[in-house]
Amino acid sequence: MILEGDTLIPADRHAVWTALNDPEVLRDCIPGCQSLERQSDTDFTSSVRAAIGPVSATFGARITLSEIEPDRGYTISGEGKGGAAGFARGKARVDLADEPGGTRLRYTADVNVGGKLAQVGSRLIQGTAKKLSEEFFGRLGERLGATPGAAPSAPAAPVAAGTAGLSGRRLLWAGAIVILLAVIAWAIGR
Amino acid sequence: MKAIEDFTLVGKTILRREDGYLMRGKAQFLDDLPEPKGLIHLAFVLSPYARADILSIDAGAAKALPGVIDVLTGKDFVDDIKLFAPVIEIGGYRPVRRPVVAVDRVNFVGEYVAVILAESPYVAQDALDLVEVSYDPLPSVAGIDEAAAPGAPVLHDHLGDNLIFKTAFETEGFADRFAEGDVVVEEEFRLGRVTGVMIEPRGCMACPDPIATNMTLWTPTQIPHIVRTAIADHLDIAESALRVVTPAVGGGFGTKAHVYPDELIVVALARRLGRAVKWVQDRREELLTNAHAREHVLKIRVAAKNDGEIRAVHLDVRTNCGAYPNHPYSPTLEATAAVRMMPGPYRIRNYKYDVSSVTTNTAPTGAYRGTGQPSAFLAIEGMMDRVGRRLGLDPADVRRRNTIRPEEFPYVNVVGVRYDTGSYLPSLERGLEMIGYDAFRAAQPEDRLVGGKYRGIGICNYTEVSGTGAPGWRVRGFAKMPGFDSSRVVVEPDGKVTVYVSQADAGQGHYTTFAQLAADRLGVDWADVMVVEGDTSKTPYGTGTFASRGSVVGGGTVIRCSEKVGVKVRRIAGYMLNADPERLVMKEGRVFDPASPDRGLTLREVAETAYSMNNLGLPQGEEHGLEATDYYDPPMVTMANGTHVVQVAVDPEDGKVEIERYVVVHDCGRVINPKIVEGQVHGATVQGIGEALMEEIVYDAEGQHLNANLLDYLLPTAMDVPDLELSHIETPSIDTVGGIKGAAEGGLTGAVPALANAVGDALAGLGVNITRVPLRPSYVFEQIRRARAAQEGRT
Amino acid sequence: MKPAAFDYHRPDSLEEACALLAEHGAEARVLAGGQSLVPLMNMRILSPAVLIDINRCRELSYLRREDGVIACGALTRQGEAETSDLVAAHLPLMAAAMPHVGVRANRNFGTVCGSLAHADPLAELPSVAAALEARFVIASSRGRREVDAGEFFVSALTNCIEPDEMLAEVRLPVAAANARSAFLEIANRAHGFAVAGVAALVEIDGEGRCTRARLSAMGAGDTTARLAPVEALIEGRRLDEGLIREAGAAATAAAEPAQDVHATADYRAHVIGTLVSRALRQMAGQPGGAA
Amino acid sequence: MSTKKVTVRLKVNGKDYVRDVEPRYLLADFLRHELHLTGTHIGCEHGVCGACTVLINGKTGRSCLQFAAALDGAEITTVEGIAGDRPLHPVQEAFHEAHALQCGYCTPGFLMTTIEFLGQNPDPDRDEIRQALTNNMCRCTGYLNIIDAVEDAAKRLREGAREA
Repeated sequence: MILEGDTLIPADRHAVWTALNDPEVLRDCIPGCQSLERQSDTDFTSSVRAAIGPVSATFGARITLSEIEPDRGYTISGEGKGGAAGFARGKARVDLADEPGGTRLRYTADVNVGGKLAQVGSRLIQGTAKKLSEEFFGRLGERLGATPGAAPSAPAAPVAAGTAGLSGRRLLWAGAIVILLAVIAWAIGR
Repeated sequence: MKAIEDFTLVGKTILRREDGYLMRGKAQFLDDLPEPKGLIHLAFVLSPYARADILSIDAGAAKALPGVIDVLTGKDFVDDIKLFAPVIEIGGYRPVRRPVVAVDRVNFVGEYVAVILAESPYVAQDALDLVEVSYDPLPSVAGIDEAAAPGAPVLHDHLGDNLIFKTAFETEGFADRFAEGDVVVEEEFRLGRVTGVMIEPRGCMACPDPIATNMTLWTPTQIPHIVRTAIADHLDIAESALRVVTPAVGGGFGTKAHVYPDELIVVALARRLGRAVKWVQDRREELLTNAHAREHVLKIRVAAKNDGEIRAVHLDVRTNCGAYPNHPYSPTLEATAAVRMMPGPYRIRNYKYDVSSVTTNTAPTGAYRGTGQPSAFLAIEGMMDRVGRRLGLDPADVRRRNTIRPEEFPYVNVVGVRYDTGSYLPSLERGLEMIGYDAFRAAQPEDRLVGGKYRGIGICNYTEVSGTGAPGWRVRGFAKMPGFDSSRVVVEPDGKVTVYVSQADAGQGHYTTFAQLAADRLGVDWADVMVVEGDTSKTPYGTGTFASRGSVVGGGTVIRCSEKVGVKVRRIAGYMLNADPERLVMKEGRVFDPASPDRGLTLREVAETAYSMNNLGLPQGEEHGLEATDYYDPPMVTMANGTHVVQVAVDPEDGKVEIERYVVVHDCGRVINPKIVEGQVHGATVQGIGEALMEEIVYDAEGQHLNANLLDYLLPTAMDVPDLELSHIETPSIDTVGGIKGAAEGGLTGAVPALANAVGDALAGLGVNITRVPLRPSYVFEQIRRARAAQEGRT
Repeated sequence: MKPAAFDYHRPDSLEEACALLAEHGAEARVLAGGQSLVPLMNMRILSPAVLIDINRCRELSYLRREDGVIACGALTRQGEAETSDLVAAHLPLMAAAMPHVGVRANRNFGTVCGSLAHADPLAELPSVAAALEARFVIASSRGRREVDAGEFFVSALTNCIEPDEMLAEVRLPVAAANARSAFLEIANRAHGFAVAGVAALVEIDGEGRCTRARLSAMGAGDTTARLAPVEALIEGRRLDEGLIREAGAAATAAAEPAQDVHATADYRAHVIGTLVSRALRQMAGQPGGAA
Repeated sequence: MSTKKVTVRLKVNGKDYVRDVEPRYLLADFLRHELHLTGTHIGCEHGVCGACTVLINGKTGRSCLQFAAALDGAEITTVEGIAGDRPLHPVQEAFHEAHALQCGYCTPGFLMTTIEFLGQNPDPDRDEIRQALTNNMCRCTGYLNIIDAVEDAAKRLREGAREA
């Protein structure tokens, strides 16, 4: 499934970029994140406690950054395996652009949920990404809004925006990173 | 074939003897069988990936679980199960063989990756969660177009691409004949992927049996003899040492007419471990791994004269094989059925077809009720409407113009199939009359909008292939498909009758209808005839129950065999009565000369003589016993026919299709038991309604199966079914024994095109072109919206 | 397809149930009717370590009228609500929705509160509760709290109940004398597994004006929520055909549905508009108020 | 999580049974494998198809969605209890005469649904019957003969009630 969307973050581009590469910021913003550690310049491991629908569990995931263009964007890939429940993996391109009031974050994610989850869990998967991404961008916005040097007086709430989707119509708007984490969480948390 | 004129019980509704034990809960389906001591329960680890390399399998934790006996992987079966493949000998087919449990590589979601052996089903499921398989996912391909595209991931390296089957046919001078058309109409049709969804999923149980045979396999299959041969071939077991038994079978629909890897696995394990081994499929596995069907793309070009005459047809059929060829049919089954059936009831003399099948990272496809025929008729019946619309002719008239008339029978069609008899035109006319076609058309406004809904009528005039004999299978390359079926009819010492048939009932009522046939021929009470089938150790060899062959071939052999025994009965009775055997008749359990009906014998008295239970002795040269065996190889095929005419209303506000009237005219030749035929028509038609309106297995582009459950794969409920207006025409075959034609699939074959055409007719005023099934509201609505937008754009 | 093992507890009272929840928290699930929970357990989408079976907590099985609301306990079966005179008389919207909830065998055991707690945005009862402005009484050993639907339904299959809490009661305001209601849904077959639906309630004054409108749509988004723009549009106005169409368009515009194997997002949005228009038309034609 | 067994007492078809089973043991499995009442069939194990439908304290329920342990003390009627070894029940007779079953796998569930339904609605019309039959799925019959059978069974039961 291809997910696309964008959001306005009330902070300047460099601040957003720094945040997106700061394990501590990410850990604070990812709902339920218990640890997020940088293994190398481009590799992270993460442990997240997530409640997705009726499912709640702690899961581990591997996240890799590539095609890095400082202050402009990167490609983030994640993979989580849930044994008998299936798997989730995905890849998202995140791009940053200046805009009055802050920085526009655009993402295109290709998320692949497989195995039992895809076969019997379609109802459960729906909406999860949106919920978690709202939380993620809400927190990111709050945090950056409070950071010195960030664009002042912009609303801290996440900004809905996405227009394109599978059907070409407001399918989902969600943050690529969190979508990846959400589906990975889903795969593990049974 | 000499027609039988003196049927007495044939044609009468006899209520089924099976019902009592089924309704009391006494029937034994696979999972109802008493469990042998030491039974091992299996569960399969299924691949979550459409295509991946298996890097490692760690079963340590699973094996440590109390109650787990072992965990085996593909490599553990390499030595005792040969690579699994059907035997197909037809030009253009390229063989692919597969391990029964994946070795190193998986090719579809649901493929078996490891096998859990446990003391209970619950523990087996617990162990599934503990097996850690490490995969390296590979690029995959799910759709026909994608698999055929250059650069697509190739499933089977030795093929070089994904094309597993391709063949073509063309009549002489086709291009010239095609050019004679005044108009050329083209269309591309698509059918969604569906499957049988028997309410009883599959399963199997192998029991080592050192005394009788070496091994008994209980499996709810439609083809016990073919299963036995396949297992013997792949496991190096003597066929004499393997007994395949079908317990009560909870629906088959063709889905259970395959040989599946698990059937080989349970036998191999039971042999290796010396313990009984059982596996019961759950609904998710049923939807993931049983043979799927359809997912066809049909491109059709028709050249027609201005008066509606179809001058020539070019049909290109592409099908999705799935990851591996199914056993025993391979992907050629639906593909060749579609192209061979397309001419249907029509006088099509100039024909060209191309047919192909590609491998994809999806479950193997195979047989399902209607096999190829709903596709063929969706195409040709869809073209009848389109030719009509193009030429300004009534679609019914286009059909009339091209339908084979009663005086043209017997008729050999363009691909060499003989239509011995049929009611193609009368059936069409009756269907149209029953629904009030002319009045409907006269009242139908040009925009077809009545009371806020678009209303239309759809027609499908179809032929139904049935009772395929050995030549019919051979011509399509099925080298190991016997084609014949067989029976043994025994008059027991007490004069009661046992009939052993090579078939396997899955709810069709054989225990009643075959008794009815034997009783009819032997002149006994049908209740005195017992029927035994679905057991390779009890019945002679045969093909099984699928492709509308039960009544034609099974029924035919029971008639023939009963008559053979009857000859011996009369011979012995003639000797006992000192009468000419030729003059004797068998009636009401007695054998007598009609000239002196009082002077006769009971069948029991004759049987006692045959079994040496009196002092009368036998005539010179006569053997003891009173039985016969018969192997009946029917004609290449026998064509039944029928017509569905459906009136629908389409709501433009929500895209829902409502069936307002549903007329079925059905001709399956000689009817054995009308109520049972009616049941077949109902059941098949409703499966057709499902296929046309709601059922579809959905894979995403990566080959993930998105609806392996019954909330997301929708079956019709009682509320989706209109009352059918059903009429029978009885045009007996002159080629088959008893004049019987098959009855099981026409309902489905008729329903899918009729419904698509009805929706197409209803929306024709809008310019909507309906070219695919299923017609879910979401899809129909979208077509209406686009057409309305286009109309507004024009005005 | 068999459930994983769990520790089983069968409290006799709400207090005991809450004590068990306090002890086991997120490891535990509450079993009432089991019609949503057990399928997930059989498929092992969900494998709770502890199951707290409240079927013996008889005190939780009730439907009673209390100051303008019908109070429905955690153990009240859907089938009981379906045949309840209280529901028929005072909650016509819920009565209209009940036959659409699963099938008879599901309703015989499935509870009203269980379906609400399952929080499926494609299910009937959450939308009914949202349209009725129900209050959700959530109990734990720490005490009781009451929330509205907006707070209760968090997202798809997610409610606001904390791990040590359970939904003890739902309080459904009785319909006013001049209230009219309609429940409509659409599925890919005649019955079962809706693609979209609408629960609607309006009050109409002597002038034929809609004085209060409460609508909630199934399948309109990833959570159960009211169609606020539609309500705002029609309140204070007469329900004529022009307004009814406008309301349908507003519902379509407000919906943010998802695509799945059953329907496109576009279709869902449009059919929600269609259903809103049909519901309003149906209510405009109902007896009870001045038309 | 434990696999510790608990004691379950159930009255099934009028007979008392006591068994020790794991709490996770489904009623369907309990009936089929502990009591060997295999007339109750398993079709989907997620509550949709209705093959496993039994009467639990007089009401139809999915035995695949019930834990036997949780039903301790309940009264269950399975298909084996409808007529026992006596002649067929009027509902069964009606099914037989209408040819309302083919493979018969789903039939026990349909019989349970029909018995409950006609108990609540002794004189239903065809639309009401269709609605009631959504409780179960059949893949063989196309439902039409089942609808006929329920209509006929209603008549038989009404006539039986008049005679009694």
